[in-house]
Amino acid sequence: MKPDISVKLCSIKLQNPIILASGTCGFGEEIAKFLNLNKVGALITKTITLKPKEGNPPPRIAEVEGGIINSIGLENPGIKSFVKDKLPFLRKLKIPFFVSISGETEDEFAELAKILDKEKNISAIELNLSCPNLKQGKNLFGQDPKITYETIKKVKEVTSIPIIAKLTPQVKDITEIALACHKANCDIISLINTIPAMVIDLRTGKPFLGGISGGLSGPAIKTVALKMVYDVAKVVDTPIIGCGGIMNGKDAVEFILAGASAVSVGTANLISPDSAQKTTEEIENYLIQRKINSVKKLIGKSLD
Amino acid sequence: MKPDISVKLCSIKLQNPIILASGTCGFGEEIAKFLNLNKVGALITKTITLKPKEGNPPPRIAEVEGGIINSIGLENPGIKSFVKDKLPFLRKLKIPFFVSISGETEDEFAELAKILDKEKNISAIELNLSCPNLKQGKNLFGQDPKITYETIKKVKEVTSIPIIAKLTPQVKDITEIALACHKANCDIISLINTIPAMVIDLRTGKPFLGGISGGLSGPAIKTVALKMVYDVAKVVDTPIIGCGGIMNGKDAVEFILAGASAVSVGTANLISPDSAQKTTEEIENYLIQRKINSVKKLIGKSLD
Amino acid sequence: MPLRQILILNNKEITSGYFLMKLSSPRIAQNTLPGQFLHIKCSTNNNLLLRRPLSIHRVINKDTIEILYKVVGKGTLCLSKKKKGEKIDCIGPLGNGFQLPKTDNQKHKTEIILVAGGIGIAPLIFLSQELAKSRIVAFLGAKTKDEILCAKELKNMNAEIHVSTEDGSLGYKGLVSNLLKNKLLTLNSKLSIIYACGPKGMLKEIALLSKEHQIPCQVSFEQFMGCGIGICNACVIRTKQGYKRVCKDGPVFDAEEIDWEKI
Amino acid sequence: MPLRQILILNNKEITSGYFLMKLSSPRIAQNTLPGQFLHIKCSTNNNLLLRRPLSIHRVINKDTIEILYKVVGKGTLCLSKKKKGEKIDCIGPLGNGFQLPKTDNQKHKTEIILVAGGIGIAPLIFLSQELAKSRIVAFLGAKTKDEILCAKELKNMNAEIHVSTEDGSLGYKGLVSNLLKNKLLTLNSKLSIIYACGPKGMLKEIALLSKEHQIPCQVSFEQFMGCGIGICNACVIRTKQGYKRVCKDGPVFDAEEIDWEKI
Ligand SMILES: Cc1cc2nc3c(=O)[nH]c(=O)nc-3n(C[C@H](O)[C@H](O)[C@H](O)COP(=O)(O)OP(=O)(O)OC[C@H]3O[C@@H](n4cnc5c(N)ncnc54)[C@H](O)[C@@H]3O)c2cc1C
Ligand SMILES: Cc1cc2nc3c(=O)[nH]c(=O)nc-3n(C[C@H](O)[C@H](O)[C@H](O)COP(=O)(O)OP(=O)(O)OC[C@H]3O[C@@H](n4cnc5c(N)ncnc54)[C@H](O)[C@@H]3O)c2cc1C
Ligand SMILES: Cc1cc2nc3c(=O)[nH]c(=O)nc-3n(C[C@H](O)[C@H](O)[C@H](O)COP(=O)(O)O)c2cc1C
Ligand SMILES: Cc1cc2nc3c(=O)[nH]c(=O)nc-3n(C[C@H](O)[C@H](O)[C@H](O)COP(=O)(O)O)c2cc1C
Ligand code: FES
Ligand code: FES
Repeated sequence: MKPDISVKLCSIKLQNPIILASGTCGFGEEIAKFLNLNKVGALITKTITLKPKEGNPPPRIAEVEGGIINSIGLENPGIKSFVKDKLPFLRKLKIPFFVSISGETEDEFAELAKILDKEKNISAIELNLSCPNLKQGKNLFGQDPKITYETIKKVKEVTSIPIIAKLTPQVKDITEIALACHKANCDIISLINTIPAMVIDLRTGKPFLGGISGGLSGPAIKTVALKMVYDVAKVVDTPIIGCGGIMNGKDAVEFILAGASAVSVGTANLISPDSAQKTTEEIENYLIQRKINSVKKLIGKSLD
Repeated sequence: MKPDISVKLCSIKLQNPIILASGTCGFGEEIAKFLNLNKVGALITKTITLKPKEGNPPPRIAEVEGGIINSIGLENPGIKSFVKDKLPFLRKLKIPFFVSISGETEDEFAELAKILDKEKNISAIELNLSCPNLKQGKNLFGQDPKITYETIKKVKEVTSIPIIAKLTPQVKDITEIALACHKANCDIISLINTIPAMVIDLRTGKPFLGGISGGLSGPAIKTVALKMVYDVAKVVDTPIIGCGGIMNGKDAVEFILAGASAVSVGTANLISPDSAQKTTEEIENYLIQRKINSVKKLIGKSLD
Repeated sequence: MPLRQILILNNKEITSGYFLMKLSSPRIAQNTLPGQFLHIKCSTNNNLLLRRPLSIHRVINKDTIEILYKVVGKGTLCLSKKKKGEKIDCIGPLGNGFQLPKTDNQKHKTEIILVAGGIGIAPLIFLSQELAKSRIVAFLGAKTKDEILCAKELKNMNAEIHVSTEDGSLGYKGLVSNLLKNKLLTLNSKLSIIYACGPKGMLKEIALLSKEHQIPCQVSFEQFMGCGIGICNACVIRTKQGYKRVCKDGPVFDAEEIDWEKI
Repeated sequence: MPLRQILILNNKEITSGYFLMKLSSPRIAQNTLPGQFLHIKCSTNNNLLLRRPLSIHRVINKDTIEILYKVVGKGTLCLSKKKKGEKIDCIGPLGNGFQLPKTDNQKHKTEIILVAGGIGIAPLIFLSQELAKSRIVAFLGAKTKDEILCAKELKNMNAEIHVSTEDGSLGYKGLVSNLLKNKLLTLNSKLSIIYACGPKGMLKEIALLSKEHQIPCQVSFEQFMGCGIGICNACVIRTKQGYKRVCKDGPVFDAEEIDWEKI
């Protein structure tokens, strides 16, 4: 008997817990040639900003021990072009998709959400809080509980679409931020984004990436992400999307045991665009082997 | 012609830039059976507390992708036994050694420093600021610029031994903390300590480590540490000891280029107690290959 | 397009540091264009997560293709150790490929100028195969004579060959772009087209020459890649319309499209 | 004590999942005690950073030793793939080893009771070699009969052998501690000593029995290790005097020393 691998994120039903992470599946079109998108749990778009962004100078990616560092710099076509050119494809999918947005101020987040609120079929909006708050110098939105709270509040005022707060690991205490999300009635918490990192090119003696530093993702960050998911699951009951270095079914199960209701995979998509499918099968096999009839039974079980 | 690989950390001269990191060389005695200690740059003792500490329940170590996670829990015999049983061996070494200390309050740090101030031959005291400040709930000393500043100030009042602040990576902005160290006239900054992380044992579904979570070290954290060293070197001129995932000479050179005047190796010692020696040779070879006559020329060169 | 585990039929070192690998894949052999590449997982080790892009070097028959590669780092080193009979995980063919003259008539009339810098020769052999109807003039540049590859193959296709080496160990001493510059003064065909592949510096010189002589020019770029299929935007280069993806919008671009100032 | 690259003379699977590896090292062969272990780097891959502790199983002659190991995870799997002629990076011999009766006379008088749970037999063969002068009674327990190892070697040393298997496929059906319990009622020597190695649960049972029967008992522990040489405090177990390091203060402890309640 096949186990039940469907899960729920607030009101959103996913046929399985595997979500394609923001920035690692574009807007779905290209990856669809390698992966049957209608078989994944959900898809999160690349982060969209108000104006188009051209991103950082290349090289934009470096390969390091157990991971990769990217400094794409949020290259994206802007919300207008997204709505016109990218949404139609996404709407045809039979799975939920979430739109990731990022603003330079709290109001910009709200403005973006307002635009998306008018569009049909968007299952959730993910706030990418790992970007600098221009009103606060170089601080990121997700580094301050108050700003996190207010950004979510402002967004929730202008839309009834469920809101996901995607948190940055570069914080003093992730539970502080998660509590702020909870207080702001955030529907879902997604964590973690990449960890700031850099590489020096020994041939030149200079930083290797065009953007000087970037974000570390992949297996190297898995245990760090897992700890943050576990810590957050202890303090809030908001559903969690776990993310960071998930390369296979076992990794995914670890995050689910730590308290995630679903997981998102990033780096794995770049390496093999069909990895979501394999990861899903591996979760299923894990459940079959252990004679567990539903993946929901594993959620947060390590916390008991 | 052999290149000059000696470096200076404030007034302390090291014959080479390789330091054995705190907690990964004990108090020198055991590792001395595998490594000629008089050939390393310096040694930092395991962190000492006022009272003996028995540490966390086992298992205390897990092996993960690109690193290890430890939850030793600062097991140590306490300052009294350290002075009586461990210092005599260290004093006989011909290299500088630094004593790492940790307190539960700022005053405890000062108290420990006062005791050490009376002892001869200690080249520097390293303040392990990655430990919880009992007056501030679960916050770590090194997570707050003010507390970092005050701890260093209080210690500097009671001793003239040079002070090293060892920073935790679990912060919003490492430069804030480094600036606080600088303002407090800290002599040397050491970074980074391990990154909080955990492993879930899939056989039991529970956290694997006795201490539930621990600190990630090894290659997986190298690029994160490097970024922090680079960022700190940009804002302060305090000499830096770079640390995190240094496994060979190339890694060490990357840290030096990023702004470190010396580096400390941790995990590498556990794997091969003589790795410091190999790393030193590799730095030398790097310099010879590139015809650079002094390692000092590399310090901070990536920042130019 | 499915992912495939592809059988290695052969993997031999043809000159120090350069390997020729024969792969069995009817799907690729029958569906690829000159200039396209495979994105290859060289190892399952986690210090080598990303795939490596390698051009289709030759289509041998309807089942078999070849790649030609230089060992420059971890990925190509791992690849060089693979044995006949093993399988490798390849995505592809990917990318847009070179634009060829459309009709046989056009092919006949066009003079094809190939410019290869070092391992840049790799995709140009497949291209020459497809342009067998045309007159081919090939400019091969490398550091030293051992790294001048595929001259024999080109000769067999009746190509006119010009060689340059930086150390002067074979042919013209100097950069292949300078050699081309000299020859362009004497070559005189109205229907020429330049296809170039090699380091960025060389491509830039070639692009300048092509502009000067008003010869259409297509260049194939190398860029460190993430996904290879257009989803991550890691592989961009500057064009006059902003950044474009080498993996999806390229690797071949019209020289005119590129913002050479900013490269 | 220097680190050494040690030559593998042989590495063969003796029964499904269990390997016997012969190593050439005069230094180790001539300087080791029963109960000591080697700390072995099984791979240079960064997902396998730490060494793995394996007991000296036998000293064959003054140049050669053997280790006996069970494949349970990545490290032992890597080890099992090593071939004769390769070298491995070993630190050791490490740890304190078993305390033996001091004089030949004592050895003669003492009845040695060995208790092995599964792969716990590994160090006990070397111990038996050293105690050839004593009467040896060995209790071997395992899940199933295929995992009862070294019975022949023990027989050759004139040991009395008792076997238990959890599935009853050989000897007593049940745990080896229960088998020992039954036998202890009949054994009756004033100068007995128990040496035990196996899973913690078994050691605890044995320790209780030894206390009850007032027989001195030494137990050898397994614990996941970091350094293996006493610097990191990763490998501790609870003793009545607080945590002690298995690698340096052990792996052999007096059963009395251990705080069995908290294990
Ligand atoms: C479309 C396309 C087609 C190609 N076709 C061919 C072909 O047919 N034959 C061929 O030989 N080559 C070809 N190449 C080039 C080939 O892809 C590279 O040589 C190969 O990927 C190198 O991989 P590697 O692991 O051996 O080297 P790497 O170890 O990856 O080193 C390659 C370069 O990557 C950079 N780099 C990456 N990460 C880091 C880091 N962390 N720190 C510092 N530097 C870093 C450096 O510049 C380094 O020199 C092609 C490239 C492209 C884009
Ligand atoms: C002194 C001593 C002597 C020994 N002598 C022998 C001997 O002679 N023969 C022999 O066969 N064995 C011996 N052992 C046991 C042997 O050391 C282990 O079986 C071996 O280290 C296992 O390594 P592995 O990589 O194969 O397994 P691993 O993959 O390391 O798994 C082993 C165990 O490690 C734990 N573990 C470690 N990290 C993690 C993690 N991240 N998540 C979950 N679990 C984890 C788990 O409990 C797991 O079951 C000895 C042990 C000691 C301490
Ligand atoms: C190339 C690349 C681009 C990314 N772009 C975004 C992005 O636009 N928005 C975002 O919220 N996260 C982005 N991320 C972060 C991922 O969504 C994910 O949080 C992170 O990579 C950790 O997961 P992983 O280890 O599975 O990759 C990006 C990651 C990568 C590797
Ligand atoms: C087993 C172990 C014990 C450690 N104990 C201490 C300690 O007592 N005090 C301290 O400041 N750092 C301690 N550290 C951190 C190291 O000094 C070092 O900062 C960290 O491991 C990162 O360096 P690495 O990647 O080279 O190991 C310990 C690290 C390990 C692995
Ligand atoms: S490599 Fe990902 S878009 Fe080109
Ligand atoms: S393993 Fe390091 S002290 Fe025992």
